[in-house]
Amino acid sequence: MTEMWVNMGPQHPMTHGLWNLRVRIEGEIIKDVEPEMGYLHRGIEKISEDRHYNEIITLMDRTCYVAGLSWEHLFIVAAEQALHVTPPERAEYIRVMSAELQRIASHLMWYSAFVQDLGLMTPFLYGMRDRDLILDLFQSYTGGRLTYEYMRVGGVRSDLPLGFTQRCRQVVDWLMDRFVEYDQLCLSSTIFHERCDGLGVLLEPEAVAYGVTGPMLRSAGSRRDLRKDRPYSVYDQVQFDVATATTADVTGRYLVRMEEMRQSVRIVRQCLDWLDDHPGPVMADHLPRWLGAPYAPMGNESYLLKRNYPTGVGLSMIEEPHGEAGAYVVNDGGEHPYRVKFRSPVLINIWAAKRYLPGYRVADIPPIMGSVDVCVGECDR
Amino acid sequence: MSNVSLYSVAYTLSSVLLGALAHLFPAPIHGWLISGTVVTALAAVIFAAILLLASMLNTILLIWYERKLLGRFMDRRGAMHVGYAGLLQNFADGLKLFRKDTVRPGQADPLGFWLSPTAYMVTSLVIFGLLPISTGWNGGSLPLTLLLALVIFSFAPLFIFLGAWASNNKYSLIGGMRSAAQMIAYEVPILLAVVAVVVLAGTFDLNTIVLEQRNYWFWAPLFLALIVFLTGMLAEMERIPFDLPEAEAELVEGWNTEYGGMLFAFFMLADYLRALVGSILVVLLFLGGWTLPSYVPAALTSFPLAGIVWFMVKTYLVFGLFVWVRASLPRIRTDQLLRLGWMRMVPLALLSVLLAALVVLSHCLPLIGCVPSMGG
Amino acid sequence: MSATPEESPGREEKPFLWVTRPLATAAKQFVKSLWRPSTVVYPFERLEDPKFRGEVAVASGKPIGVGEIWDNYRGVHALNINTCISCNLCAFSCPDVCIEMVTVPGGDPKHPKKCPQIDYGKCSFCGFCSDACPEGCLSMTTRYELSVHKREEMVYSPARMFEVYKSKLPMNPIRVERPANEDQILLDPPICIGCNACSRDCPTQCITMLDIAKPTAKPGEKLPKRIWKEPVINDSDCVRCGTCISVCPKDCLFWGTRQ
Amino acid sequence: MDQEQLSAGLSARFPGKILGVDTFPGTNGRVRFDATVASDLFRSLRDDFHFTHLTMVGATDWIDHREVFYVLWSDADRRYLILSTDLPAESPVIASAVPIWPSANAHEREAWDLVGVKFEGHPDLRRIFMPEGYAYHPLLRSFKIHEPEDLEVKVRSD
Repeated sequence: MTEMWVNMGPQHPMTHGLWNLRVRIEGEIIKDVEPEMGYLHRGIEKISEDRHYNEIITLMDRTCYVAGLSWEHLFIVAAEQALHVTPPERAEYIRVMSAELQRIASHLMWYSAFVQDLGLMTPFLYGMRDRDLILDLFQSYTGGRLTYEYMRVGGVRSDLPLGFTQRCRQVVDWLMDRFVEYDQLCLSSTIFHERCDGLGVLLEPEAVAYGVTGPMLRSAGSRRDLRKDRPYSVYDQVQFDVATATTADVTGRYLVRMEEMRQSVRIVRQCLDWLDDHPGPVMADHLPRWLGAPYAPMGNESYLLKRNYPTGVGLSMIEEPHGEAGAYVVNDGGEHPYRVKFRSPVLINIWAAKRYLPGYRVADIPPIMGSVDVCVGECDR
Repeated sequence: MSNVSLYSVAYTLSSVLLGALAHLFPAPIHGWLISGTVVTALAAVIFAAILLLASMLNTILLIWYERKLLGRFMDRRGAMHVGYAGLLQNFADGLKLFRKDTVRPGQADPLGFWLSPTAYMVTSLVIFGLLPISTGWNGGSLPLTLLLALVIFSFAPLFIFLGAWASNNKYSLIGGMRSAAQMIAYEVPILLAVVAVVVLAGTFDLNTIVLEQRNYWFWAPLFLALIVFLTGMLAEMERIPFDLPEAEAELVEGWNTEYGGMLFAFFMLADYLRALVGSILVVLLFLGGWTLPSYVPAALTSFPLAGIVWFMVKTYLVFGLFVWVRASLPRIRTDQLLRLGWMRMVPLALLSVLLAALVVLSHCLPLIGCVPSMGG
Repeated sequence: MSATPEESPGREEKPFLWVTRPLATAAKQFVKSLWRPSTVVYPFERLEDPKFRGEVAVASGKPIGVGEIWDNYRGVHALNINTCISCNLCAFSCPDVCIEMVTVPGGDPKHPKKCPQIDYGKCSFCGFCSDACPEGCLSMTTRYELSVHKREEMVYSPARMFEVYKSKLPMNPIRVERPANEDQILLDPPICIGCNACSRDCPTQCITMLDIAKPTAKPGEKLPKRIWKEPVINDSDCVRCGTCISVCPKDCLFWGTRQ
Repeated sequence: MDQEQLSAGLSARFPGKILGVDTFPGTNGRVRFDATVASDLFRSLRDDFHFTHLTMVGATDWIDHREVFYVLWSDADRRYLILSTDLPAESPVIASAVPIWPSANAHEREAWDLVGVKFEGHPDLRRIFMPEGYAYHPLLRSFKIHEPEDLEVKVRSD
């Protein structure tokens, strides 16, 4: 049979966003793929050059719309390094707790979409239903359900409300029970194994060479987790294990993500215990003028000269739900960052599709690409 | 009530209508109108109209039933706003589809493109004329009803492939080829499972098959055949976990990607018609049709139209089984599907034929014991 | 084709199509949701209504927060026109430039009263404006239904936001505290000409012009041409809006910390 | 391997081409190097210093020159390393890192697309986010947003 190119995207149920996977197939066998990105490019790096540091946080929520707090965290860590600001410890614990809750929410979103790609819609509803509880938690202290705008350079916007830790504990307890249910729907089903075992294999050396990170890399047996290897915030204060698998296939990624959710619950519980015992401020002192709560006009340029703010470069790499995200912030002493550059884990993970997709069947594309956990918002930025 | 049949109802209606009409006309036309030929012809038309109406209403009700049931499996509600508990939602959807433009892609072949939805729909509808719903409530008793129904049932891949090819779309083409491969592969185990039933019943007439189940329903001796038949029917109906031809994750909407508006509605309706036919066949072949076991109190079986009521209850329960499967299983891949069909289902079906033959020869059942009237 | 690991964790040797566990799980959920599924039927039942959240919580055993999680919700703004001091801080802090200060009745002709007008077509509901509001007159409420027929209707005038305020919806109580050692407005005395612009436009009236001694001109030196007054800023009343800095014709006011 | 060792090792291998090693919190330092030795330096860093991961490639427009930075990760040290080099603004060209780290592919396409840095030896240096034939490199400081005519897609004549 002759070969043909099939465009899977930009409007296609498999893509979960706006991107195009061009596939060369022979019969049902994939011969070559060519990802095309850029349909959702909003120029966030360019817009950031025109904004105050704290105003960029509103962009971060929109960069990755399923893991907003993780991306806020990413930018905040880099910006604080560039601006030489140290947040109070309580704020760091709140950030870590938020990032881990966000990781669970993001993985639940992934679980929903991934299993729906396999043709099973029930887990989609279960996952979204349970993710809603985490969004409720977020809403109770950030005020938003999707765009949180919660973290600030030097701390967080507000302290946790009364009774939050109690409710959060209830929610994570409830979620732990649900994780069992998810596994019953997927791992206990032979069809799931028939569909996922041995698909999209990307072994560790190749994964490293192609820059693949996150659950995809850990499913190949690597123990690389920036939370352990290069602890940022207060990750060195909490105990957790790195989830790994050895199969390097779709099932392995499923197992890694499921285990990560359980480990996240563990971290959240430790953070809650700490937060219960250590009340305190959540915002740092000694902030530059434009990082305080109200953003008043600076008046004239001479102000900056009079204050002589230090310049700096900040680099933060954090373990985002999709992989290793990075931010590189150049502060030239002005109100706005001179340059902001983000590393999107999803872009690189998709890019490696050239390596892990050929040889499988057309019907295998949804599970394989689903296991990558594509979020086009952060990929195109 | 047993002497009331669908045809007698249609005939009565026809003669009453024509009798009333005839009074308006002078003698020659009057006499011609009340003549036997005309009344019979109109009765046939009314008969067909009733069948069409009943099958369509049932199909739409089936869609509603699936939506509600699936909703509960997924911890949600399903359709609930249009009409009582959303009963009219599907009519609203149908109205919306009816108002939509049907667009044919420029490069698509017109004849195949327009023909295939219609043919798919019509072939699915024709089967209803053959299926007995209750005593007397059928289109006529042919000696080979079951075989004819199955033959018409297996026309579908032809028209699906025709439509897929004609729409000149890569997704449609892949979907159409998958559909053809899948349906042809699962014809074999289905027919073998039916052979087991026929061996036990000794006839191809659906009426007789149901009557043969008066002592025991065939699912007990033919449990293997039932499993094979259910699996095969899932594949024939293209429902999850065997809905590869329209696997929406990779093939958008499979072979009906290019169809919109009423043509899509035809495909959709025909799919559910086939689902209804499949459920009815399961009830007829394995679950005793409209009969109930003898230990059931007579009050439950003697009210008017009891046969039809029990028949529909059974049909909907069987369809609920399909919905349950849909709510809990993911879709499998083409090669796995074919492997399952050829390497698991065919041997199982052959085994069940053997079992049926053994039951007939020994006149005995594993649990129920020996029954003298067994084996047709 | 890549290597295919044969062994996969979690996989036990089971006959092909062994699917009883997922079927059982789905059936369990079916029984559970027969009485009341988790859905909150939106236009008729509302998330913020404690009654329905309670129903869902009881029926499905879910730990759903009732009511209080809506306290911090960032929805449509409520504006108390009476306490607004026209400080412009909300407009300055808006990242999307969707706030425009428009004149409302109530001010004097020389010093018109201006209140924010928000274009919800651009607003991202980040809450920076209500965080910045020093008087607490601009707050975000729990109203989230914004759909209208025309784009012009997306623009909420101060009067319309005042109606939202009067409807007594729950309002976001978060007030971001100012940093302890916040920058103050400082004066560069030699440049000041005593023009009174800062004092006139200060929304909180915290700037008073105090007379300063007119120095005696040394022989041969010409005194600068100016009014011999200097602004003195009452820090405890100052809301740090920067209006004085923007209106100062000589750029003699600036942000800084008093040593 | 700490920063001193790395610095000494690199200086010994590339005399005069390592312009300096700054400290950078949380990393093994920031190595400024001469762009002429880029390819050899990358190879040496991967093979001799075990920087197996290329995490990020980016470029900054400093108006008078353009800076290209690389972030590397070493699994052995569990540390990052930042490489940085300055390219002249009129001809920003540097050797591609794709032959050494395949993961550089998308990063370098992005840097070319947004900042206009050319990577020699890149197998497929096309635009990645902006449409093909777009006339600008949007992350240059000379590119101003809020100008509608700039937001339209302009196709070059060539």
